[in-house]
Amino acid sequence: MDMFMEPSNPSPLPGAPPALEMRHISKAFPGVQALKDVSFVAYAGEIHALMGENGAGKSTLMKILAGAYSADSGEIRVFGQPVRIAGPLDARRVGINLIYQELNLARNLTVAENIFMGVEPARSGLIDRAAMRRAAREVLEQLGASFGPETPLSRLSIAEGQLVEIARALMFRSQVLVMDEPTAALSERETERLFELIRRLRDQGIAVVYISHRMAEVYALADKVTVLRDGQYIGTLEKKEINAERVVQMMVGRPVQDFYEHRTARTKGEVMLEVRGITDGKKVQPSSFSVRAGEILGLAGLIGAGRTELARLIFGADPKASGAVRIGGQPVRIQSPTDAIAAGIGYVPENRKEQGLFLQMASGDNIAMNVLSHYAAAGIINPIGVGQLVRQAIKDLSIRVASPATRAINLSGGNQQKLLLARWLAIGPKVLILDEPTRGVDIGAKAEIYRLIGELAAKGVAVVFISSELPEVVGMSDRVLVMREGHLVGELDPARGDVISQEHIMAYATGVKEMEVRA
Amino acid sequence: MSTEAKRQTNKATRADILGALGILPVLILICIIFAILSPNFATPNNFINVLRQASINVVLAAGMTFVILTAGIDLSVGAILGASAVVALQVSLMPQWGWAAIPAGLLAGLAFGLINGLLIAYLKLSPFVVTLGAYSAVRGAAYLLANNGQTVINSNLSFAAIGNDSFLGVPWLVWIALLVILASWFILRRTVLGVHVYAVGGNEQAARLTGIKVPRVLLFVYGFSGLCAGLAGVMSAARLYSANGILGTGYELDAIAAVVLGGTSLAGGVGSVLGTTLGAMIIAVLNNGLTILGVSSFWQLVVKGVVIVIAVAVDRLRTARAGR
Amino acid sequence: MSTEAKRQTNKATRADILGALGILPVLILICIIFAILSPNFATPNNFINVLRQASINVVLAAGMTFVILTAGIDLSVGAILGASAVVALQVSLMPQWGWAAIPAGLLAGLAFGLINGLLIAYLKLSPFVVTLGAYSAVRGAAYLLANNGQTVINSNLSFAAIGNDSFLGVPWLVWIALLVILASWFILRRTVLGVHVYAVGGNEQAARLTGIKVPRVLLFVYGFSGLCAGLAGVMSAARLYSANGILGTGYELDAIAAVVLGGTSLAGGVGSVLGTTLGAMIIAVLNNGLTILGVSSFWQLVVKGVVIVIAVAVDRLRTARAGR
Amino acid sequence: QSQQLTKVATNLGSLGNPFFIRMGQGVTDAAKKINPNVQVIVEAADYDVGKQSAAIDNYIAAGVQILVLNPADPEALVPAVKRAKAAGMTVVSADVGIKEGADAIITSNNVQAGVLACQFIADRLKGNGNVVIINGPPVTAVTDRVAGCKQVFAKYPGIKILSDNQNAGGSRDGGLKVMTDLLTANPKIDAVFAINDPTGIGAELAIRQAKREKEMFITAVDGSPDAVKALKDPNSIFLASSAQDPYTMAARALEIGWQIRTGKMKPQTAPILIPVQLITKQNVNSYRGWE
Ligand SMILES: Nc1ncnc2c1ncn2[C@@H]1O[C@H](COP(=O)(O)OP(=O)(O)OP(=O)(O)O)[C@@H](O)[C@H]1O
Ligand SMILES: Nc1ncnc2c1ncn2[C@@H]1O[C@H](COP(=O)(O)OP(=O)(O)OP(=O)(O)O)[C@@H](O)[C@H]1O
Ligand SMILES: [Mg+2]
Ligand SMILES: [Mg+2]
Repeated sequence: MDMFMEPSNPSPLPGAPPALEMRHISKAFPGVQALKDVSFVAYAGEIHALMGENGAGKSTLMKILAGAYSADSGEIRVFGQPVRIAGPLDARRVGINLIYQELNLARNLTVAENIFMGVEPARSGLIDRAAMRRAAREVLEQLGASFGPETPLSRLSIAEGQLVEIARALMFRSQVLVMDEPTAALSERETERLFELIRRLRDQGIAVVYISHRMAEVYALADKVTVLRDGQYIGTLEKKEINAERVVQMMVGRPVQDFYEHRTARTKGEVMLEVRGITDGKKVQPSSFSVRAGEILGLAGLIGAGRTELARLIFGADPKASGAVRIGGQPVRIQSPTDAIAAGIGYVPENRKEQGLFLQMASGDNIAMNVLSHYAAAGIINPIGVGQLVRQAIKDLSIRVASPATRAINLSGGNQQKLLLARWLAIGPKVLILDEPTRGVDIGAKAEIYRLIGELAAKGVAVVFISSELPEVVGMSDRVLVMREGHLVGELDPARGDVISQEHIMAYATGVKEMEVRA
Repeated sequence: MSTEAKRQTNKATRADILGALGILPVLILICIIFAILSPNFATPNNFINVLRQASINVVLAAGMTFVILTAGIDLSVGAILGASAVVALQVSLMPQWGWAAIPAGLLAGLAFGLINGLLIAYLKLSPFVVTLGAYSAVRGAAYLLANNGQTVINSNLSFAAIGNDSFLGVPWLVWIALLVILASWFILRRTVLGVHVYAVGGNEQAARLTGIKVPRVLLFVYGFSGLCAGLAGVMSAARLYSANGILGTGYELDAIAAVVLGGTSLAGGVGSVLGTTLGAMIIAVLNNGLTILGVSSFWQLVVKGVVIVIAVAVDRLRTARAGR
Repeated sequence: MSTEAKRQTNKATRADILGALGILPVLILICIIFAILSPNFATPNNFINVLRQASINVVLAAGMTFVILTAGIDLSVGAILGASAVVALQVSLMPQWGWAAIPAGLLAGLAFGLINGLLIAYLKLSPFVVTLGAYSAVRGAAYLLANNGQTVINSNLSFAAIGNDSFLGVPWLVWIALLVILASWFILRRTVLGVHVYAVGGNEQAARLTGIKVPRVLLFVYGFSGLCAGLAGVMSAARLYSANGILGTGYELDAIAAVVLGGTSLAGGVGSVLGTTLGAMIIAVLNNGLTILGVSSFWQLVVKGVVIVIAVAVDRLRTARAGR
Repeated sequence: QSQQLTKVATNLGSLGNPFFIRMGQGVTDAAKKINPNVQVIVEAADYDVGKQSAAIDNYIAAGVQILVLNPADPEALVPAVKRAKAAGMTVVSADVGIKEGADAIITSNNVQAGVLACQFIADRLKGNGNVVIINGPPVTAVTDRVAGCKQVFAKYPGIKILSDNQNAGGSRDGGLKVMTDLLTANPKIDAVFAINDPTGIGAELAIRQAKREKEMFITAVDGSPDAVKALKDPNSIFLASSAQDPYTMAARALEIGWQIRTGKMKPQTAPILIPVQLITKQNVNSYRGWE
């Protein structure tokens, strides 16, 4: 079983061929030239960040490396040897492993079965479950996972699923390990742990290619940064050359200022959303808090802390065991999302593809979905009214889309997220709950989303902003609530003299500090 | 209507038609082959004839399109057709109630469809299971309603004109099918409900989270499918002056085949009633042309099966090529 | 085997059985009701009789379980059963080739299944479409193979023992079904291929990206389903000493119903062959018990449809409750 | 053997056909005459040999005493019938014969039915013309009729069979559909033979639709009430039907079964043939019909 991980080669000799060399790679999809003559070189024992806006071609380049796509032209070499990668197994055979951006897990199988999918240990076709379990347990322990190899994947959260993906890649001896936004669903603690691991792998002489939209991570990890833009290679920076402005400028082709700051002076109105003792009797313990009109309330916490569940309870997506919600001082009965929407609450879910978008439908339909009945008489849609709404929304949010008839699936991640925002803006919400609204969204689009959130608050919307990315929580929020294990455990309110900082949030989130929320 | 809005409408319509066109070349090819092989095929009379033969399947398949767009399936339409036809005939034979025959047939279809819908929407049972159950149970009901398996006959059927007369040279059956297509197209493309049908099929979870009342949409599509089956039952009854419990056996597969040939995805969310119509036309042309050519029933089965697969394969290859 | 491995095995087996148990209470309830209503139901002889009648459906449904686990469907098994039975009988009548009858029947089934599989795996056509085409085309082939719609008869059938004799008091048909269940269970739970079947059904893309040769897995499941249908055809032929083109019509729905009743999800990835076996038993018990009670055919249809829906609903409610 | 008749079964071709419905009623009524509390199982196998064979096993389990069987195939059902006999059941084959094993066979002669209906055509056409045969499910009851019909036409070189290979499923809607297409395919048709009355009446609807009722006429087999009505209608082009009497035939089958079971009659292998009578517009008023 030569594929299993073993401590491997020492740091490379100077002048040794690079671990990975991709030369003159081009790839076209229907209507899109995803990659144009891109070259990329990574050496053993380095962490090489690959950056670029949404749709720049990062994932495509790496999928070609992993054998998921085939390049239209170009060449791949591993330690100087040209290799032919026609399928996923070819890539593994030459020591290339990729952790995909979208989770590739089968929810009907166990953790161990997922880790070994496609390369199950077997004797003459019979599966060796004991060996499988043993090896899986080892890797999971190394990752500090809280679940065992026999856990059904359906019991895991997205974050835990991400760990399974990582375990899958670590299981096999890698020369080149590619991670495509592995931390998108992880929060600080898991991220830290993962970073330690990545550094260890680097020190073992593995070439790590790391894709992320988070500048802080790139600072913390990367030995080199390569930037792609519009499917083209823009340049590579050495460690000492890496600085935010430079990278961002290479990515977007123009300078971008500090974009988190949208905490403009806003007048906060009366309490708009008031939540009292809400609980599902399972994960979310009775929670109470309130948000004022025009206020951005950050909701932070480690992964699995229960923020999403809390948001879904408020929105009526899951049944509550008890608790009450008031909007603008009036009690409202919310038993379904329909009720919540009628009460003026909007909710942008954390997983836009699975819970938010209608990928096969027109962008226009995606935007107008919630307000169609406003533009209809006796159920018959007035296409002019809808058309105007949609075009206005596309303009207001600067959504980059060829036409309102373009299917949502053909938009980039950031623009897809904007479709969702546009959908909720159309109802004129009193309260908007945003669950990880910038996950997997590039810097440029992020800045626009921040701007939009700021504008919304300025118009008097009460915003609940859930995010696992601490810099943006700190940068955006007027007040921060921290959740841990289903409880609201801390509040940071500048009006009461608290300082909103990553350190304070982490102290609550990890249980170093504890305080019941001031109601 | 502003010119821009008009342009947009036109574009949407064109997209619709283009999407449905997928199968049109296949249909045309089949027609050409038959026209070459038999002088009797490409005559105006036979054209009307094919349309008439397609009409009942078109009506069933229109309802089926709604169901499949929500990623469901309705295996019970053949049975509902039979039961509704029997109900319509039974009522037509009641001395004072003859006028109520058509409404009764339609209502019976609607009722069966709504029962399916209730079980699927509110008990959250799988559409396949529920309508498989209905496939059996409603078939049994059809026999029982027909006085325990008899054939119910009414030679003076008040609504026989529907099945046998024409208007402007086109049979009423064809007008009805046309009306159903137009109504379906209108509902799907021009109403809120229609957009919700696509939304539920495209992403049920997202539909729920945007406040769409998913159960109501499901109830509607199965009710509509039942109503269409009821209408098809009335049409059959009108055509045959009679009905019995076995009527409509296996029609569900023809309806599903029409929908699938028409490019509607069984995974839901993608498709159109125009495509379905073309799909139904292919099936009708095959049945008609092969019989005219005198191909034996056994070979007809073989040819039909092979053509269905080829047609879908051609469509797939074409889409893949165009996609490049 | 290490103790850990053994424990593990036990655990997996137990989980299997528990999952399948979903429908067991319903089966037991139905049996109790029949036993109360008729003294002829709960006799050893009738028990054997029910097992024998379930056997052919069990074999079809075992193959169908593989297909449905990959989120596919095979509508052609009834037609393949008919065609294979005809082939087996035709070969049995050839003077020198009588011994080859069973292999020929099995091979015919396998071949039809592989054709389905090739179209689905490599042309990436929808399983529903392909097997709907085969449903028609193979049925036509069955009639044609049977000398144009005749019944092929061999009163001295060399393998008739399979259909009519017993071993240790249990009919060979039942032993064969048992063997198929065990083999299926073994493949699904103990081999790499089996895990790949579940993986493909659970997340086809993930399976592809982790290097599972998805097309091969699909080819295998449709080939296996065809082989099972071929075996079922041989079993039918042995029981009847004869075969014709009509044989097996509609059996695919019974097989699918057995799989679905057994808790296998049509969405793929979840289910077991033990569940399928119980599902097939429910169908067989219903057919047998209702006939013994003398319920009219029409009411049988109604009761069967209603019981299918109720059984699945009960299972669902039970799971929902347990899930809390 | 018990002298009380408690359980009777009949298994028929298809319950979509009035003919078999009448057979079921015949068996039921005859059995009730013997014992009003008798339990009668009436089922259909939809022409499926496998289903019929399985049903017979269920009858054995249920303790059925007399089975009136309408075999889906005269040979293929032999093993199942032998099993039933071995379990002590009395089996009477009705309408369609069975090769061996039955205690008695009572059939209407399907070949003769075809002969009569088609002789009528040949006579009326004076041996010259184009005819179509609308075929049905490939079961012996149907293939015999077609065979009988072809025997007749074979004697007339002037008669041309335009089509004989279209399966209309033995139903009204099938007859309508197939005939519509046959009309398109064949500009000149003089007569139609349909394998049963529902098919024939469906064909008549198609012909009227095409307004070609002056051109041709129809004969069929069954003598169902439907056909009687058509025969009595002066405008109908449905001119003759080889009448069978399913009710009487089935009732007789049950009675014979009971007599054999009680020893009043010996099992016999020679089929009891119920003659087929051609009813036409002329003699329809004296036809008793199925009532
Ligand atoms: N399978 C596909 N079919 C068609 N177009 C595709 C496909 N995959 C990617 N593309 C297109 O190729 C381009 C590059 O996409 P890619 O996913 O590589 O971007 P990325 O840099 O990874 O973006 P992100 O940061 O959002 O993950 C985009 O325009 C995208 O729409
Ligand atoms: N044990 C579980 N069973 C089923 N679904 C789960 C379970 N745990 C989490 N999920 C679902 O997985 C999704 C994401 O999980 P995640 O760990 O991000 O949960 P979370 O509580 O929302 O975390 P956070 O509080 O950081 O948002 C959520 O939709 C959640 O409902
Ligand atoms: Mg990407
Ligand atoms: Mg979350």
